Amino acid sequence: MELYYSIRPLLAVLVSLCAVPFIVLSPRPNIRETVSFIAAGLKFALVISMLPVILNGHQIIFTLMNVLPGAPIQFRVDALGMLFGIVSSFLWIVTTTYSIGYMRGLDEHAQTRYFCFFALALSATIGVAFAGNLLTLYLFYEMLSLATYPLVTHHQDDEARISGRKYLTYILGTSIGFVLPAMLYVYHVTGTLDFSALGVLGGKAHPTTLIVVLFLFIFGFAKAAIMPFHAWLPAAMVAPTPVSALLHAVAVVKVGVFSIIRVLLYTFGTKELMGLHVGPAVSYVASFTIIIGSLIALSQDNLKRLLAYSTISQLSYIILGVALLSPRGMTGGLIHIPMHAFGKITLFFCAGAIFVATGKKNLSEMHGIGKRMPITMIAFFIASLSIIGLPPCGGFLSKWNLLLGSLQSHQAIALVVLLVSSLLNAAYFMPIIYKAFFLRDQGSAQGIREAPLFCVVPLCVTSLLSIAMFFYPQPFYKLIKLVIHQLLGA
Amino acid sequence: MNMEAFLNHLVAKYNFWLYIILMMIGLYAMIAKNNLIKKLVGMNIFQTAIILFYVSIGSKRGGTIPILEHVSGGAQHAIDPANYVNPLPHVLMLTAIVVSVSTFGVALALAIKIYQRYKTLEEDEILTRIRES
Amino acid sequence: MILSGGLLLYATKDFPSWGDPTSPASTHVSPRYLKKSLEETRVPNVVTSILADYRGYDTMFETTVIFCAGVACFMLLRTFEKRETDHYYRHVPTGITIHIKGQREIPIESKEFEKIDAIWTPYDLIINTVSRFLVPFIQLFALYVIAHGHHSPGGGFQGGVILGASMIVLAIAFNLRTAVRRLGERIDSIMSALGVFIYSGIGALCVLLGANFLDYKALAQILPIDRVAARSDGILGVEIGVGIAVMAVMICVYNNVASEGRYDEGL
Amino acid sequence: MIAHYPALLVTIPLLAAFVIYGCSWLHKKSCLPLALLALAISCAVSIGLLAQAIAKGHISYHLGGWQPPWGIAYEVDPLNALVLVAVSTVAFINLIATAGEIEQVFSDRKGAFYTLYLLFIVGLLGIVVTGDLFNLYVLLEIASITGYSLIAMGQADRAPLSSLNYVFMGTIGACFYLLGVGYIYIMTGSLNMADVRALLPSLYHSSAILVAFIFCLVGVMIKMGFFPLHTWLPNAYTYAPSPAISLIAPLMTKVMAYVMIRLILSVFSPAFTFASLVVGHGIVWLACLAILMGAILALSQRDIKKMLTYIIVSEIGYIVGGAWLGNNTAMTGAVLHIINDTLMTFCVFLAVGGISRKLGSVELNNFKGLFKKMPFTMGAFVASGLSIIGVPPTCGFFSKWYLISGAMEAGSYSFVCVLIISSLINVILFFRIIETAFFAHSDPGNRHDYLLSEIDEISLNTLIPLLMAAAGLLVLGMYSGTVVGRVIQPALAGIL
Repeated sequence: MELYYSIRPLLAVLVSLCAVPFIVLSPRPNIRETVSFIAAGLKFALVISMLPVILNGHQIIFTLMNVLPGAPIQFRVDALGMLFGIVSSFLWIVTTTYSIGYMRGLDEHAQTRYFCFFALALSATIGVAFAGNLLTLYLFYEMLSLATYPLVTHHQDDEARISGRKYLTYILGTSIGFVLPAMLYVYHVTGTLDFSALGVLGGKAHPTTLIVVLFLFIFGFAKAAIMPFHAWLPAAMVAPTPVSALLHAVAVVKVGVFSIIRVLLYTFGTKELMGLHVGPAVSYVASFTIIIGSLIALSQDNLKRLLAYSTISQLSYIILGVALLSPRGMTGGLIHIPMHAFGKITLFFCAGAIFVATGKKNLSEMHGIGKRMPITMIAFFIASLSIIGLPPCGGFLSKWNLLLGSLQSHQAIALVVLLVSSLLNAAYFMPIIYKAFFLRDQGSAQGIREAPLFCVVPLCVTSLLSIAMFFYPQPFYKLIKLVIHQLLGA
Repeated sequence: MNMEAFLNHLVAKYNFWLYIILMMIGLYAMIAKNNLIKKLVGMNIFQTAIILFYVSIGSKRGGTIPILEHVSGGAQHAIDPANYVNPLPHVLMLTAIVVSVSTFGVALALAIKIYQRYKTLEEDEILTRIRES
Repeated sequence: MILSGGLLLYATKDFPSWGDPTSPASTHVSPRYLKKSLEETRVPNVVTSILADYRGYDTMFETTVIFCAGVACFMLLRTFEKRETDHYYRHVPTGITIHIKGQREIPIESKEFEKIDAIWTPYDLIINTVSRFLVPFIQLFALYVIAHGHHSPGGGFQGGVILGASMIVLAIAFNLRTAVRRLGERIDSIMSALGVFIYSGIGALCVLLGANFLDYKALAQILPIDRVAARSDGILGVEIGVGIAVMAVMICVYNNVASEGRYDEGL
Repeated sequence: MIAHYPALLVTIPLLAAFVIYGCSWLHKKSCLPLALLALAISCAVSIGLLAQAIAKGHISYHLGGWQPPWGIAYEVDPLNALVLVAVSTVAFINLIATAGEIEQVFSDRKGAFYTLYLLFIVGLLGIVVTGDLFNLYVLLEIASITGYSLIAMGQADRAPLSSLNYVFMGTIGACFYLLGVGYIYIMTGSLNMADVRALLPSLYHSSAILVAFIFCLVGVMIKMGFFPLHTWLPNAYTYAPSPAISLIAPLMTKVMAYVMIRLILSVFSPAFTFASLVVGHGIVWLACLAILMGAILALSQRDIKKMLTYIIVSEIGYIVGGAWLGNNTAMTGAVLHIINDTLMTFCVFLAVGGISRKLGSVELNNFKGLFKKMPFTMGAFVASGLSIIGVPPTCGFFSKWYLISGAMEAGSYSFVCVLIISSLINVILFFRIIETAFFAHSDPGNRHDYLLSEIDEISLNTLIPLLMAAAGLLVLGMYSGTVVGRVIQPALAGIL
């Protein structure tokens, strides 16, 4: 496993940063969209160009600046980072097209600012994906939370102000309040913040303090929306749909989960975790979030808030999978990242398309919408299958591995939780499908047609992809095998 | 016995007691007094007390002023430092006096500016006028 | 406040007793000044030699402090807008003051009438003549004090203050307008800047001539004297600079403070 | 000429000040260029001095050609060379930024303003470089007198009174310091710092040295605005004119903090200050109190400038706390924080000055819609806000990092949690402003929202220095590794 020194990870991060000035200066909206489109394409190409090197087991390192002794600003691309990088950069292309349609459709104001902060958020996400040590990860994590604030509060009305305030207090408050001291403690004890496969904290501190630091990290990365610190996610639904689609289905929340995984596996290290037998405790927290998230989702009337709560519960699947510390469980957890990303983003796209076409937000008004917007609703149906975890869609694979993993690590409770939550998922998705297709709409205007082309095309692409991933998950599997091989040696 | 030791200790350093008392008066005036000009005077007493302290450091019993008689022909006989007063504190105090004068000047200018604006120098009246405006 | 007082008393416990020659203060550094100053600077008054040479840097900043005070008073108080008030005239021989309301000037240009600023400017023949007679002598004495800083107690500061005082005597005896007519505000400010400039200029000159800042022995290269004499002349030059600066600043501060920056009626 | 850098550094602005005052009477227009030239030269000299200090480690320059204990000597080591560079660059940039405003507001007394400006810088540069205790007092007085008069030129109704209070507190502080120096002189007989340090070890037992140390410290802390003695700072800094404030706020308190550290390190050796003094822990507790109270009081302010002054009080708490923790990392954190804090405060005050010039008063609620009207100024304001909070790419984060890890090393966990709490309060403070500025009344009419007619930014020659300062925050953050590694560590290695 040699180390390659190349500047590509830095370029991948910077490409969207350089796009920002062009977006601002572009005189006409079309040029602005094409610039961000090119930036998305370029970024995806850069990420893919690094894939072959990673696939045959090597890592790419690039040190930008040694800022603190033992903690330089360093990029290290390994299998886990690559997995997350591919997912988010691909979805950025899809979301850019979608947001062109959405913004044009609703004639939103301050679109230039929207696209700039969108590009900024993406460069931060890729930065977190390729972060080489905890300091760089924290740096881009903060950058992401600040870049997404103007996006969340895009409508600049009072409702946006309140949710923006809640968003900031949760995200910035926990990141400064919990992660900073925990990170400093790690630095104080070990003298370095690097991620290493065997874990840095090899028995250097008293077990109880280690557990405290662990939970500081878990609750510190509030972007993963674990139960006590999840309230910002539903509140952030006030943002325009492409924002909530990309950020809250893919980028922001995944960053939270990704950083927790990074810390759990690469700072604490699997042997350390087993030693502390803290695995069960983390899985209890995760399963608690899963159950409560799904239950609340049941009672939601607003479509986007329903999807938000379902995201909260789905995310904890990933953490549960990793916390099981068994090879199968980890594969299930890690594969769930792409699966859930594609599934959830399609659902959000559908919600956006419905809003653009009919202006409806609440489920109670969506009777018989399937007849008027067939394509959107079919995509919605496929994506919900994938989230529930039924065979034709990708979601099944992750559920399958998760179940096997919980058996492997003899966690009966995890097994029960997974089954119950799948039932709950079905319980809150199926009524929507039923209302859309089989009920007659109560006399609202007949002439509603499909959403604009720019919205529907990405819709179909992502839903078809989630089906394709069921049949051809090899690239992701290979990456995950590499990760597991490194960590558990199994 | 230590009473007597304390006494001659007290007597030997009486000049230090003096300057401390002066300083306390100055400090009290600066903090407690209401009228701005009285505060300024207190400040000046405070500074002169320190000048007294410095000058008393350099004094020697029986020493004359540190001006060496200009012996013609320049045959310098050894100048015994004992019978001359230590000049260094005096130099320092020249500077300290100049500093206290200039601070006093600037403070007076400020006081006039305040008077021009509020027509009074009593601090509590000024504060009430500020609150009204 | 009592706390700091108590602290001070506590500290005096182990001071050397007053005036004993063996106290560290007078055994460590100052004997060298006493011994060496004569043959190094040929200035009998050791205080002046330390003031201008050994610790000349301190004194330069001291003069800058005075200069700052002058500039500060000028900046804080000086107001240039003219207040349109009525006019006052005094008939010189009889001493009667005439108060003319409104803006009209007095048409006749005669020697007897003298323009004054305020109704209450005092007028007393005896004081005027005595002060007019006395001022030159004060100034002469002041110059003596500056020049003889080497031999007798005195020097730049004291001489400068006396010079300043002589001008202020004029302002008090007559009124500010006559004092300002003798030494205008513009010249006075420039002189204050000039005085301090002379001081630091000499220091900078030593740097140009290669020695450290304010090291007067470098002046020997341009003046036809040996190094030690150069030091004493350096000190003299510096004293003159200080004198000018202090005089100018005293006058400027007085003018500004007395007339609250309007430079019109005197005390 | 290189050998004379220490002297040139101070004398060039000094000479320029006198020339400017002279020519302000003869030829008014030439004042500004002269001032700019003088500051540019002193800036270049200080950078040259820093390079020399890093190369040679320690430079000593004898004024007047006399050996130190008798004459006055300048001691330049990498530490104070760094502070020098910070002071002179901030002064230079500040003059460029606020030249327009000075010309307009003080048109008739412009020459005097520039002279006081330059003399203030001379005082500060001298304080940082001098190796003589009494010379430090004289320079301190120059800096404070010019400070008093610069502050007093602000709003007519409140500035003189607050400046007078500043005079009283400042004089008490300076006289306490003078008293401390007197006590040292009476016991050791010499005024030169290095000489005193050599003589002191034999006298540690005596109570006079203890009292001297306490008085020097109390005096410096009054001038620094450390918490219990900070009452003069908020009023003085709020009502001062904005060109003066963006000069005084970042520099005065930070240079005094450096003087405190210098007293601890090079006059009273660390062994004396930390070992024999139990007061160290007390001061760390006081620092925690300072940080907390500064942050809480800042919360309760409506006027942005007053809020920023309270933030300065809490920043000073950081530095004092860091310095008094006693170990190497905390001291590096304290010194790094002095540099970072100077830049941060400068950028914030410059931005607020620009805004207050454009909007008149700086109340919180008339910040509405400022992001649309003044995007670049608000951008710089946000950048400096983030740096004060301590967000990674900016320099504030790294100095806080050193401070907290130093606190952990010293085991004083109260300081750690106080630092965390105060950064959280800073978050609330700054986002309260950003939120009001962001949520303008959104007028849906415009398509392309950056219509040029809508932006009325501050004038260009104020904007560019502001953006340079904001960029400087990021660059200093990135390069803080090299700054610490090359400059602070070697200087501190020998001592702590």
